[in-house]
Amino acid sequence: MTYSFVVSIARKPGLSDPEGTTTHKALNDLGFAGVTHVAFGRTISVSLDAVSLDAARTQVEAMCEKLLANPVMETYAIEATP
Amino acid sequence: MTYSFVVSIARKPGLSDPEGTTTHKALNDLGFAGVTHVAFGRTISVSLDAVSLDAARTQVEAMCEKLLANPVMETYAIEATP
Amino acid sequence: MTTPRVPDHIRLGMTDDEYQIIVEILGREPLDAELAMYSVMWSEHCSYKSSRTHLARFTSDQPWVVVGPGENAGVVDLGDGWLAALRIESHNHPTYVEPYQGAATGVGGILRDIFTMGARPVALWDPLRFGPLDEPHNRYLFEGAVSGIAGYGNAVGVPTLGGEVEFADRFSKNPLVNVMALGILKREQLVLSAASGEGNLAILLGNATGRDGIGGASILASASFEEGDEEKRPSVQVGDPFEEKKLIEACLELYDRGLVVAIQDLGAAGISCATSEIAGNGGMGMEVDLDKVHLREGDMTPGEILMSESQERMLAVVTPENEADVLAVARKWEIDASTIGVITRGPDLVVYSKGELVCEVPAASLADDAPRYDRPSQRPGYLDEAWAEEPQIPIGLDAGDVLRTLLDDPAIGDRSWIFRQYDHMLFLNTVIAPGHDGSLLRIKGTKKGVAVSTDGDSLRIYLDPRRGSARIVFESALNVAVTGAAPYALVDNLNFGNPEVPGVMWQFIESVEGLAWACEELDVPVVGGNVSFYNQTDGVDIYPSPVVGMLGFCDPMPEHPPRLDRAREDMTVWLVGEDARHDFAASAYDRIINNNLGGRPVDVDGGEARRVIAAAVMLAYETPLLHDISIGGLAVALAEISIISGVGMTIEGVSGRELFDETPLRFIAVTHADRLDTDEPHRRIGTIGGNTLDFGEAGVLSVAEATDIWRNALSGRMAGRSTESTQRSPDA
Amino acid sequence: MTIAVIVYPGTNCEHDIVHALDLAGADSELVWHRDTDLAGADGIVLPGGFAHGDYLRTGAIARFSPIMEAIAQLAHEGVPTIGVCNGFQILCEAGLLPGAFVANRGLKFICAPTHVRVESIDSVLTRGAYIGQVLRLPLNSYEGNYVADDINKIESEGDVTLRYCNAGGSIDVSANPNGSTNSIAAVASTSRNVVGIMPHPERACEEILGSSDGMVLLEGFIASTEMPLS
Ligand SMILES: Nc1ncnc2c1ncn2[C@@H]1O[C@H](COP(=O)(O)OP(=O)(O)O)[C@@H](O)[C@H]1O
Ligand SMILES: [Mg+2]
Repeated sequence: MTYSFVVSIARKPGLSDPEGTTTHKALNDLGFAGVTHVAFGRTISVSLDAVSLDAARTQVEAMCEKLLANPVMETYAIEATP
Repeated sequence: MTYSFVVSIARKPGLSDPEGTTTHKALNDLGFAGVTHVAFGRTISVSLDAVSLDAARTQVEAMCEKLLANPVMETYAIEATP
Repeated sequence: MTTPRVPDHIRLGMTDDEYQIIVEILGREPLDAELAMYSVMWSEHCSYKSSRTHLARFTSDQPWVVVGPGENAGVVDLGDGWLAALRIESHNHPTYVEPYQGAATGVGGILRDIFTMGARPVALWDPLRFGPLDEPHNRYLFEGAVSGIAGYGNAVGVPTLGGEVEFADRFSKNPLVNVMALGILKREQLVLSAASGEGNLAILLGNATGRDGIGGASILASASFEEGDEEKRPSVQVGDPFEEKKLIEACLELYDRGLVVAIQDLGAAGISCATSEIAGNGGMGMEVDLDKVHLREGDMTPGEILMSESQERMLAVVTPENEADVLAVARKWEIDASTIGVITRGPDLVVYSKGELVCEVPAASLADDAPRYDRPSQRPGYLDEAWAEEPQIPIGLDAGDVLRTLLDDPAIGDRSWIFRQYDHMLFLNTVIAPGHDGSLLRIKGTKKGVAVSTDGDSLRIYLDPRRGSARIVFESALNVAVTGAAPYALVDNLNFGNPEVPGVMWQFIESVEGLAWACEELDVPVVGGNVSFYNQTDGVDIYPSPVVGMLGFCDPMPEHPPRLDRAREDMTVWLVGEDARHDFAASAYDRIINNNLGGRPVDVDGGEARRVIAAAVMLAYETPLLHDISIGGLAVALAEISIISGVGMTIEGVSGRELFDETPLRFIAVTHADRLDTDEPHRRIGTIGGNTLDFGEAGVLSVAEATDIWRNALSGRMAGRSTESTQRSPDA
Repeated sequence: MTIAVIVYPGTNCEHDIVHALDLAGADSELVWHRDTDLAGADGIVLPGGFAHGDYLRTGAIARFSPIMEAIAQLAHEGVPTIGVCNGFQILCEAGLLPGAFVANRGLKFICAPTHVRVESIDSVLTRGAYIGQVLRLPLNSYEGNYVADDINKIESEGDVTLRYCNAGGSIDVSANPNGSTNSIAAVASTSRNVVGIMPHPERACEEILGSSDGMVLLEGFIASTEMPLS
């Protein structure tokens, strides 16, 4: 069976987020005055063959730990998609 | 009131995704043999002050059209977050 | 009522006559895939059908030319077995659609032209034309294009050593992105794109083939192919510099080990173009099996596979004995490779898909039998009116004030906002970096140096295509000469409007005439070029914008080539060249201060050009600082010296008018000595020192203020005010 | 004595490093990332470039190259190991150095000369320099903005080796080209034999290229391969 997931990766709070900061400023410049916070993140959609949803999720967790996220500066969340 | 949204931005189908392809290969090299597809996307979390949820959403839509997404290459979806 | 179906060839932009030629060649009606192939190969872009007749005007028979126009890149001899390969290309339309990817894929394409010849690409240049930066959308396009060039060039590992830029209204909806590349190789590494050897194999290297590309698209979506495919076909191509980097290294290893017979990059019309050209060039044929092509998406039609313009692909012809080694090299560099065809005695290109014949055409006919047009031309009406608008230049102008305004022009002020984003140091060859007149590279292991300058002058050329075009050749020659390099070879990129407009065709022909004449005067061969027509939006043609890339060569290279940061207290400032001749047509003064575009640029003398350029080359070996005078005239050139060296100067006996005059073929020398060793006319105009640009009666400006204005002209306009988009495509 | 210069797909400064090491009198050898053996290497350089296109995260994929195990082992044994630019990013991803990198403040690639001040001289890279020495070195990166979740520890243990400064040696925001935390330009491991540096010393190895300040660092590194840190 093929299972699909979306991994959402966010910058740890407190670490600098130049994309977020710059976009925040650009939005203000464009006249969106009420914006109070902007943060950038990434998503990685992964589909994989596995024997069960649980087995698939375990694998995706391993991918995140090993490769997809950097624990020094990022947190991640995994969500199964239909 | 402050409202928060997550804008999810995906590359239009058919476009090549070198990051996805390269990461796919890397996952295979790492022993995740069952991976069948990897695709990259971005998220932008935006918080803003507005008079109502609807007004806030309308603004975020305008931000996407004007700045956040690249209509030539990307599609976006807006989701309110608590 | 039913609307009559528009014939396929018309939808593909072909005329009935052109269709008839195809029928004659084949002796039958073309199959869909065949028609799509002819339509792209015979398009203006690929076949040069409107320009070919005129391009014959260029000469390239100098003995140091190894490969002239026609191949993927021109090649010249630098002595002792060293060769240089150079080429220029445009990526104008894709940049308007998506600036980052459009510009990025332009870089990728030009690099493939260089390493196709066996050369390692060592440097890039990027002539640009955009609309005025006070428009947010123009800033968005400009910012995107520059970061696309940076994103691709830096990551692929080829330094970008300069370029040039102009901003004008007519480029708002039709920006120009030209890219020039230089490669260096040893003679034994030279490879050409002519297949030989019946039974040899064609191997496709690099990226998987996807639905990228526009050419032939409409017919591929027609009934005989799958309905609805258009939806899936992206309008943008995404560059992958990483794939290209691996492809470069893999190809260079193939050449080093002598494993390829011929090689060709995949550009417009993808596999169909590359297979037909490589076979046709060698007078051979080829049999191709599309089932062997490695695909990005499984469900592609044969036509889509044939016509796909997926980036970062090469087609190599190899002997069967070497096939295994070639595939092993590909594996080592982690690129995909598949053997898709075999060379036949010809003359046909025969293509199968799932056992079915989809194409059988004489290989050479796609390239060689393209129609040629001698389109009507007529001197456009605007000229008389424009020439009558003589620039008005007051005698008593205040040079300080004028300079304040000119230095704030984004095409005159500091361009480092652009080139700081480009790796311009990789390979440790950059002796003169961007920010000077020409960039100078050393060739390691020799005493040789090569310099390049790219130049254009759209508005002056609009006022006089012939004189204006000749002048950009001389300007680029002088730009390389002040680094010590003598003009050696030239490539040109002819960006024009719609050639079916007689006025545009006239501009084109005049321009070619001017370029060709100037090159002959300097004995510089034109070793390659590119034509970009149909730069027209809403019925408005762009300003005629030929751009040249001049390669200069020196052996030995000066030990201390002149630099703009070498002015020191008490040095003497010289003006070299003939006296100013009141040249203000399309000058910065007239355009920016008077807000006028009129008058006629002065003519230039070939003999004078030769002498001045030779004098600059001579002086470059013994002078700390040389700087050619171009946009903004003497005043801007002097200000640049003061700003970059961080020291003022006192200038005497130069009138305000003369300070802003743009009479060509003049340059500044700054020396320790009180004499200048040259036979060219020269006069002492001042002394370095203090902290002002002191023009005597003509005016004064502090170096600090000049510096501030100059540094912010471009960066200030781009900083924080470019609010349309900040998204970044994958890069660096 | 040989210095191993590691080449990943996408690396592009390997020949420049070899050239500079050669000028400084050291032998070096290119080692492909699929190799697994570094026997006999007296020093290791991870050069700049765009390993694996810098896709996913800069250095993230390179960290899993087959050669990395050998690098980690030698690094633990004390073999002098430096990463320049992308090499620094890889060493961080591999956990051989603390911290990580994000995009430059300003979201622009920067290729320009910068000044750095020497903060410590107990590392294999800075042993030939003096504290407070100002060097002019070219920077060339998009993700040169150093971050760490344990920045205080890095500071208190004296791991910071170089900081961006102005030409006179003072450190302030305007002299920080990319927003790097505490203006950090180079960091050393606790054992001081592994050092990452964001600017390119090899691009400042000859006067004709504008500066030879990088030689102080490369010569110190070469000396370390001959004579261990005391
Ligand atoms: N688009 C660009 N990309 C890179 N460098 C540029 C660009 N435009 C200008 N430059 C650099 O800025 C400097 C000044 O350019 P320019 O005024 O056009 O020179 P010149 O007048 O001597 O031909 C040159 O070194 C040039 O290479
Ligand atoms: Mg010049």
